[in-house]
Amino acid sequence: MLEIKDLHVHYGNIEAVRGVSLDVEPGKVTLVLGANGAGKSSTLKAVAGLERPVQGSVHLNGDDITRLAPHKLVRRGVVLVPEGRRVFSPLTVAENLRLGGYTAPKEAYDETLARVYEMFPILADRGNGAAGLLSGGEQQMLAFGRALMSQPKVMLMDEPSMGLAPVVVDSILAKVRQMADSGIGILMVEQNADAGLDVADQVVAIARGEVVYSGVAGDARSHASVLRAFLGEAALAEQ
Amino acid sequence: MQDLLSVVTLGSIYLLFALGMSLTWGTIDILNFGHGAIFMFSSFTAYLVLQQTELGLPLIMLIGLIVGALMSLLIQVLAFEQIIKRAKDKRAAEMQILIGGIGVAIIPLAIAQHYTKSNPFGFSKSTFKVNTWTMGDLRITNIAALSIVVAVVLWVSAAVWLRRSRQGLALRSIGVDAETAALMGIDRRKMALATMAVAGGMAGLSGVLFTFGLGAITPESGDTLLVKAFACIILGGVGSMRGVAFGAFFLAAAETVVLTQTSGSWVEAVSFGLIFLVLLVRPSGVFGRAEVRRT
Amino acid sequence: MSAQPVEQTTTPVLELRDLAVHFGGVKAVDGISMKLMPGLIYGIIGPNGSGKSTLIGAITRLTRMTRGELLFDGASYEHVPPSRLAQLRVTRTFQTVRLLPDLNVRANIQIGADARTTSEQKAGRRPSWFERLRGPAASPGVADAIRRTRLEGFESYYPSEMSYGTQRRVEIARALAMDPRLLLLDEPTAGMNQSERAEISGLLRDLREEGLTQLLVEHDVQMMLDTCDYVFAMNSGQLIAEGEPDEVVRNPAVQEAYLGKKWGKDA
Amino acid sequence: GSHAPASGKGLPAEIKLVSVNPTTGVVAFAGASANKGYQLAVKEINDSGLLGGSKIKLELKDTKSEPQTAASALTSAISDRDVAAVFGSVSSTEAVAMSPLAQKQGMPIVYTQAGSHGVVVGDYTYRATPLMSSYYPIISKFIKEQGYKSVGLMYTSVTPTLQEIGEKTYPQLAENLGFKITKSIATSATTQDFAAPISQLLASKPDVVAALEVGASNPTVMTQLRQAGYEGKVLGNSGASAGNLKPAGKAADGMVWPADFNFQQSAASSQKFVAAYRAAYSEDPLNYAAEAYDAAHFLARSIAAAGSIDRVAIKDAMKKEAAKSFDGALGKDLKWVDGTLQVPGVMVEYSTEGEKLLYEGTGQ
Amino acid sequence: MMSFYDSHLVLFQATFTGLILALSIQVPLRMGVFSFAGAGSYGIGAYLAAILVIKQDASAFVAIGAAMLATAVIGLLLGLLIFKLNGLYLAMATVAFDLIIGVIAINGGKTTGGSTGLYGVITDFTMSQLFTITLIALVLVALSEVGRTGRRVDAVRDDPELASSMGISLRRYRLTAFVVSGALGGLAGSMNVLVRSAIGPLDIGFGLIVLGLTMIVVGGSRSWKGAVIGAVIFTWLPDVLTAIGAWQELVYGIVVALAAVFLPRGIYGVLVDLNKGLQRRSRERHDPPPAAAEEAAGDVDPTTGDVRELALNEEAVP
Ligand SMILES: Nc1ncnc2c1ncn2[C@@H]1O[C@H](COP(=O)(O)OP(=O)(O)OP(=O)(O)O)[C@@H](O)[C@H]1O
Ligand SMILES: Nc1ncnc2c1ncn2[C@@H]1O[C@H](COP(=O)(O)OP(=O)(O)OP(=O)(O)O)[C@@H](O)[C@H]1O
Ligand SMILES: [Mg+2]
Ligand SMILES: [Mg+2]
Repeated sequence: MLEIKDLHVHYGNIEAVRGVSLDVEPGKVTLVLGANGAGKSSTLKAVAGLERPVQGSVHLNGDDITRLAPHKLVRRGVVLVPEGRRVFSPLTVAENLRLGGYTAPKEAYDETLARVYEMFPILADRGNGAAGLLSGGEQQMLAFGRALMSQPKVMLMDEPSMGLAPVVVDSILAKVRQMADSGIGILMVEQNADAGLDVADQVVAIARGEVVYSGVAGDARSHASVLRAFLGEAALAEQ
Repeated sequence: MQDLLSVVTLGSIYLLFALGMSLTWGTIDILNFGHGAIFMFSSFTAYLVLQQTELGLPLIMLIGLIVGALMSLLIQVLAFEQIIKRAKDKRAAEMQILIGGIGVAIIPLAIAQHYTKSNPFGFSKSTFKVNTWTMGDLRITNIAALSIVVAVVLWVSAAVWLRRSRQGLALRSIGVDAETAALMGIDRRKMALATMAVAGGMAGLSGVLFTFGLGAITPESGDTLLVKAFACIILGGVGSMRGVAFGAFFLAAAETVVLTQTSGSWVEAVSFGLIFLVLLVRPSGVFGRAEVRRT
Repeated sequence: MSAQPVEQTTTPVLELRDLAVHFGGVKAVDGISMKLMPGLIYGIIGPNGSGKSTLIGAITRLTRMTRGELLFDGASYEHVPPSRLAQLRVTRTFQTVRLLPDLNVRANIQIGADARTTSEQKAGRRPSWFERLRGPAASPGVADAIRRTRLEGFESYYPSEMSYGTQRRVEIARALAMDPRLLLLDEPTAGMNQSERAEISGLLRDLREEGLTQLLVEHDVQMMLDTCDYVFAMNSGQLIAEGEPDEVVRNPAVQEAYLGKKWGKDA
Repeated sequence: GSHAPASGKGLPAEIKLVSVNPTTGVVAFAGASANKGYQLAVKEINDSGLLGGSKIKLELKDTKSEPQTAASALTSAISDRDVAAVFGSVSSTEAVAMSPLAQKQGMPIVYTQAGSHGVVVGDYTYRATPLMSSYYPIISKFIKEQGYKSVGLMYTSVTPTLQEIGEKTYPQLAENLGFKITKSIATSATTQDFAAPISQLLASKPDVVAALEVGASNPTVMTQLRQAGYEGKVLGNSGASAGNLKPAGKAADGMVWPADFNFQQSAASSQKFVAAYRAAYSEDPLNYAAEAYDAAHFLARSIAAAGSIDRVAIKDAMKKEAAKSFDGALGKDLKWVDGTLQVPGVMVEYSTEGEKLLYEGTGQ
Repeated sequence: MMSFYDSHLVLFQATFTGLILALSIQVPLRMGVFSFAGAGSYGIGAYLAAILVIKQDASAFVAIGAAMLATAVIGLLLGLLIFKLNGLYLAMATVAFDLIIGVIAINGGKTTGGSTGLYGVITDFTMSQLFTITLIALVLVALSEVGRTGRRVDAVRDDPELASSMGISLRRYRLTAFVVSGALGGLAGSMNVLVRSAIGPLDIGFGLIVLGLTMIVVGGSRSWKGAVIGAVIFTWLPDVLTAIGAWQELVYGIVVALAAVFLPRGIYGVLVDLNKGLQRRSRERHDPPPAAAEEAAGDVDPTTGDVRELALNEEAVP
């Protein structure tokens, strides 16, 4: 279980995250919602070790992992799918996937790879092509597939569905659910709140770096403020 | 024939020197302009040690290797790591590293110049004697043969390791995007240090072999080689192991041909002119891959 | 919503005839023809990798096309360099945010306005060399673009200090500052939430009222339905359907290739 | 204080001279050695009372082997009215940068070594070192004695001096002595490995090899010549002296070259200098020191004759002084021709034990 | 007593010519063109001016003008050949160009004076002329850094593709970079030979590239101010360091390395960052926090202004 307590992230004198606390439980999907600039990505980056939080703590199964270097966190099973894809452009698609599995145990490697290819056949087709030449959505698939390769225990995902066609969003979110069901803890930032809520267990809404709502996913849908803030007026009308 | 042998010998020295530079540049994106100083100073250290005691070839090579690796590590920790930590973006870091390397290189150079008063130094005190083997018309010294073997072995192992091994791949990913590489679980610092050490070791080794082969070098020898190595790597295509070997032997051949067939004072004009022409035809070097870009 | 006025006598703003872009074996765009009439919003949907971004790249001449014809206002321009397109006031946003890291938000947007001044110069008065060097002191277009994309307060921020979604707004603002006649938008709202998208959609519709022709690529079907007058659906580099948005969404081929369960079951 | 005349002749108590020479950088070895010669001479002059009660104060300025620094140091010396004259740099490139300044602004300057054109450009500029091409022909005797009928020639085009020897002096010698140049190869500044040109040279089967390379390249040339199987003598140049050949060890034995000075040369005035030098520094003097020593004495005599530190007066005195011949460290009966000193020269052979004097030139 | 100015005249001169040389590298670099051709142009300019003065008795201005014209044209031709190259590949091609110029100088026989070079280039070129010309060049370069041109140059460097879609002709800008760099290099070289009166192959070697690059990187490569700072530092530093004596080179190296390490964007960059920091601070004091704008975008209930309150109210769904 990943526990984030009173996390603060500052960039110079910009306070991007101001005391965020939330839990990620194995087998559960925690969905983070929030407007542009609310501090979602900053929270995830701080957990993954890419930004140093100025205050607060992160615990993994009771161990303090605050401010641990990113590569050490990966070895403990905490993996981040970063915002904006960040594939290794000049390397081939296959090499990107191999890097995803850099720390993973070798036994399950081939099996995982096969599953990734099954999920995104285009990645198999383009295995020897440079990752940077893929289309935006294909790169997003690669980023997701790459994270799967590491066989994580806790997965942090920053907008995994960005730029993906609706069918693919469905399959990715289904996969997320499936992973959660297999015991992985998932912390997911997702702007496509509507689809995200379908697979989430917990919902946390962040505004201006603070948690403004947190509750069970089912309740969130029936909560007017959340609806209005993150699903738009249309969602209210629909109800 | 004898000329061909000269080309191979000279080319393998260029290769040995350029290999380390190419390794750090092509993988972790560090174009180390202190490489020439490492080369020279390793040899210089061996020379200083030889003033105290007599040593054979293996020990001298070991000294070169260790001093080179240590210097390279030191530069990485004290200069390059700090630059990367502070730089705003990758391109700015590249420039700073370039200049930082040039600055750092002045330090060992000044020390060596101070002690030698810029006179050449060599290993005449070594117990190892350079012999010449004759096969028919061909003559080759044992040290030239050794240089060729060392260069080829190191080159092949570096190339294979980079292409095939897990760490090789990890190393290349660091050069592309160090932060994301860390997110893959790669310890970028350790990998970078290891690479720098290996590259420095190669520079040190080539310094020692080069000094043996020529009888003597001067403190400024490293600088001359630096420009040539830069040319070799660019010519072959940055990041390509085949490329650096091609570049090294191409340059050696061009120089030898010019030096022996025409007036030697045109050597640079012709060899760099050739490089210029090759670049017009292959803008990313002979074996280099074009930058991956799309809209 | 108005249907595609096929037999209209007005010349289309943009016309593509049998456009193709191949990368070695990959046929990213493979024979596409379309006409964009003035003052309408056109949408393109299609699975990932179906060639949407490549199509926009070809239209803006940044991607080399393999064959076909491009016409703007009835004049063909397939040999015009990309930089000259700005003079025709064709502009675009990019799928991945492209802001200049060393310029603040205002200056980044001003880049767009700068392009406009060149096109105005071509049209008429020759400015003094000093004016050309300095550019207009403060373009009204910039303030307007900032207001419309709700970037007030961010003017002096640098791209690295802003969140992803905010950066996307700057991308849109820069395009608006050029005062375009044809605007091509490649997933402008990726990384924004529903209400933010609705807002951008509103902005695009306002622009249409002002007569701006737009070509919009988006994966958010709801937004396409709300925004577009006419939608093209692509798959594997080819058009598989076109028509009014709800019509296209109901097309079985589109549903299978592209739409997920939500839209699929609506049909 | 220092302006008060110490003697009736109008000389100040302290006469300021500046040596603008490289003591760091690539030509530091020559500059440093020259400075030793200047210091030795200044001490002698001050002790001798040549300048009455006045004493020379020598200031050393490092050029770092850079022309610009050299020019800069000279400018500041020129603008210091207390400076009577300057000892110019041993390096040609630096000297060429200094001469126009000295000439234009009227600063008496005496160089050593700097053997290119553009150094002696007018009546303020002198060079107390013969051009190598002027004494190099004493090698003729050696070539004749050894009976060489053909020479394989390798020279660098980097320094004007060696380029001239390679391109003018040797062809001239070949014509005069009737030997053949089997092959003539130019090398460049960045040539570090001489294996290829050497194998070409040897392939042309000359009786003897001539290698005219800059100082630091000499050990490599000797090493690689021996590796290529060449056992004979090598005709070189004085750049090989000053310990440059040491790293080549035994391989360097048998290199011979004409020099303007060798500490074993017989002239009494030379031996007097060598003794003084040994006493001062406990080592044998190099040619740079000898040249500097003669330059300093020449300048001191001129200042004494001028009887003032007025630069124009010194210039005029130098002109008169240069019309006379003198005995100095470089030999006896030395003459100036067009502002450059002429010497008979000596022939030297290197061996691991030390440099051996083969014979001395007789002058023209 | 000698005046400081007189005794350091050479350094003042070197500061100006060094500055122009640095600019000849800075201008293309700022456009993302990694060209060191300025150093080669410096050589061409210097030799050409020297030849004109010695052989044709040309006046200083004619020599400078002719040198600049020639190097600008050569810059254009070189640019036409290689403007498609990128990054360090381009750098290599221009280094090759520079080295070839050096070799030509050595092998030019009488025309270039071989390894001796040319000397006795004496004209009536004065310090105030040198100063004026440098100032004019500097102002022109400075103007290219502000306003529209400045932004466009930034765009060409940071994102060529974006630039061309914003109506900027890459080809034109890059070629201009070559021409301007050539002209500046030629200017620096010709002025240098006029004040120094001599030029040789060793004066135009690889060292020029290193010097120019060090000046702009340590000074700050994005602004002419950086080049000025760099030119002053690296012209005067060696002179200051002579005081140290034997180890001055060592200290020089340490200074360069420290500057590279601790001043990520040059000395000028540090000043800019300080300024940005101040801006940010004042921004936070005076402007409404931008988060407010975002909040509006996030559609917060206008009556309460805060999502949290709504959440606490457990407002029922209508
Ligand atoms: N490197 C940085 N330097 C300065 N400020 C930053 C930096 N990164 C983020 N910020 C600021 O921190 C705040 C939070 O940014 P963050 O990226 O976490 O937002 P977000 O919730 O992920 O938004 P989005 O949905 O747009 O991705 C924003 O106001 C942004 O301007
Ligand atoms: N330069 C290139 N070289 C090789 N293949 C390319 C190149 N550019 C695009 N492709 C391929 O062409 C196809 C179309 O890409 P494009 O980016 O146009 O897709 P898209 O429709 O925009 O997808 P997405 O919705 O994911 O952004 C993809 O399969 C992509 O991998
Ligand atoms: Mg974010
Ligand atoms: Mg796309």
